[in-house]
Amino acid sequence: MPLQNDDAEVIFELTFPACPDRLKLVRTLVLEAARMSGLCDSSSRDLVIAVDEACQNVIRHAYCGDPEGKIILEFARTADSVVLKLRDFAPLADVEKIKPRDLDDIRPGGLGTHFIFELMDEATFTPPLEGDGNLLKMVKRIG
Amino acid sequence: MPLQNDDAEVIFELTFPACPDRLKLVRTLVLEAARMSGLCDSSSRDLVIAVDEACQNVIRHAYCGDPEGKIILEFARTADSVVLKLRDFAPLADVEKIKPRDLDDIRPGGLGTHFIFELMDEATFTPPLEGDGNLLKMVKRIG
Amino acid sequence: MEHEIREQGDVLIAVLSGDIDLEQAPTARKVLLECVGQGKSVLVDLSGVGYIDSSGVASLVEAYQAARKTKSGFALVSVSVGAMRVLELARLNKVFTIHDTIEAGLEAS
Amino acid sequence: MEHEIREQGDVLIAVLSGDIDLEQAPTARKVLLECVGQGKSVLVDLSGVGYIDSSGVASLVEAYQAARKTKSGFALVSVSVGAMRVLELARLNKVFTIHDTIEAGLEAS
Ligand SMILES: Nc1ncnc2c1ncn2[C@@H]1O[C@H](COP(=O)(O)OP(=O)(O)O)[C@@H](O)[C@H]1O
Ligand SMILES: Nc1ncnc2c1ncn2[C@@H]1O[C@H](COP(=O)(O)OP(=O)(O)O)[C@@H](O)[C@H]1O
Repeated sequence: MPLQNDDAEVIFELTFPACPDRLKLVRTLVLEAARMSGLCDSSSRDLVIAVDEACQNVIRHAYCGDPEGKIILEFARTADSVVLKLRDFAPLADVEKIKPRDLDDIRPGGLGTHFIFELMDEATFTPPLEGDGNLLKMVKRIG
Repeated sequence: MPLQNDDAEVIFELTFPACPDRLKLVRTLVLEAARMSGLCDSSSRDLVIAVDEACQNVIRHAYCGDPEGKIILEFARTADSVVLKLRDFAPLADVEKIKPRDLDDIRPGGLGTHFIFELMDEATFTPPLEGDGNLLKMVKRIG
Repeated sequence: MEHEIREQGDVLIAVLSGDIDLEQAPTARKVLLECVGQGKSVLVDLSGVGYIDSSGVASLVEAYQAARKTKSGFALVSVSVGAMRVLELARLNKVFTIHDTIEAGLEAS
Repeated sequence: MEHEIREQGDVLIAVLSGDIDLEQAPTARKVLLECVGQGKSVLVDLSGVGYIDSSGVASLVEAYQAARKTKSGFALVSVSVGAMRVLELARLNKVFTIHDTIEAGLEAS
């Protein structure tokens, strides 16, 4: 298995369709991988929240609910962090528009990106290095 | 996401390196997917055993312990069964040699393939349709 | 997610359990809005909720706002550690009325 | 997998817990062979073993055979449901001596 870059070791790569019922699978897998990567229990659970929200946004916004959409989640570990890459093949997103609502403006929705930015040490949306679609890179430091 | 064939729906596809420490991840994911596919609890656990043994054999025999080996597990569901495909990219295996020891000849080892054949309704080793490597197709009926 | 509605005098207790995620949030939303629609005070028991995500939180917010419109009571009780983490992240722990136990919730209703 | 060795009179109790899989079987093998190597009767407590696969079973078989060679006692106790399923599949439930409880194991040792 090729190393991701630097000294990153790929733990797994999961491909799944953009269906809400797959999120439970993703959460279960990410929780286990986070623990085996050395994240403490609460950080592992926080990582799960961020990944769930990121997948949810791909399902709802990138693919607009189309369950034919394909999502790839890569989970890698470096010496001091876990690095997750979430890839979709939807039209290029307008990164400027990816932001949470004002938290004081209480209404349903608008929280997912806030959770992601709050829980991850790094979260960057970019077009993928090759091919179409979007890539969200999320980093959480260990310890 | 393309349908596998007939009416099979792909639940997930997991790619991981041939390392023993990934088996726990695989078991966790397969157990959850089995349950969501409608397998009862004991069948789900039996499926986990078969998949674990199959992965283990790829790690130990197909890749001879080389952790650079790549394994792909596809988990699909049809109306009445789950269909798992385990793919490796190792040299073509001699299918004739893939068989358990005589169960009465008590010694360490030689049980994995017995578990697989006993626990699955169907288990067939074939070269993959395209590319090199080996493909083990396992079917477990639901209900 | 599973749900169960109990009636205790003038109060409806909606016991949600399991995961309230993108798949299950529509059910949670429907259950909660139906409870609020009856005009009684509603207590939402979250003790058995292992996981709730932003879409689950959205269904709570919607029910909360519907209850405010009709000036009926709406509170969360026995919020699990996992659910509380998410409510805190959303800074909704200060917005919702939250009781530690059903008894405390009933007393305040 | 975790392990703990307890000494009770002439008997060693090896308590294994967690998953005994391809990753952990070498540790289980080492622990069990060291116990058997001391020449005492060995009881292997499998109550906390959630999962054991063929490589874990192989380490049990190896320790069992080592014990037979030196004619010392070797038995499994409190085998979890999951572990028993695998032993039955391997038809080793009739080969190993298996006791329901540690007490029964100690009595027979
Ligand atoms: N993966 C994505 N692709 C495209 N747009 C996105 C994506 N994620 C978020 N967005 C945009 O950012 C907004 C805020 O997202 P979020 O904070 O998760 O709240 P919500 O999804 O409830 O609107 C969304 O309404 C959407 O316009
Ligand atoms: N995926 C595989 N690729 C190549 N050979 C295999 C594979 N799986 C099993 N075998 C062969 O079948 C034999 C029996 O396998 P198994 O019953 O799992 O017991 P063990 O792995 O302990 O030998 C192995 O020793 C090996 O020669």
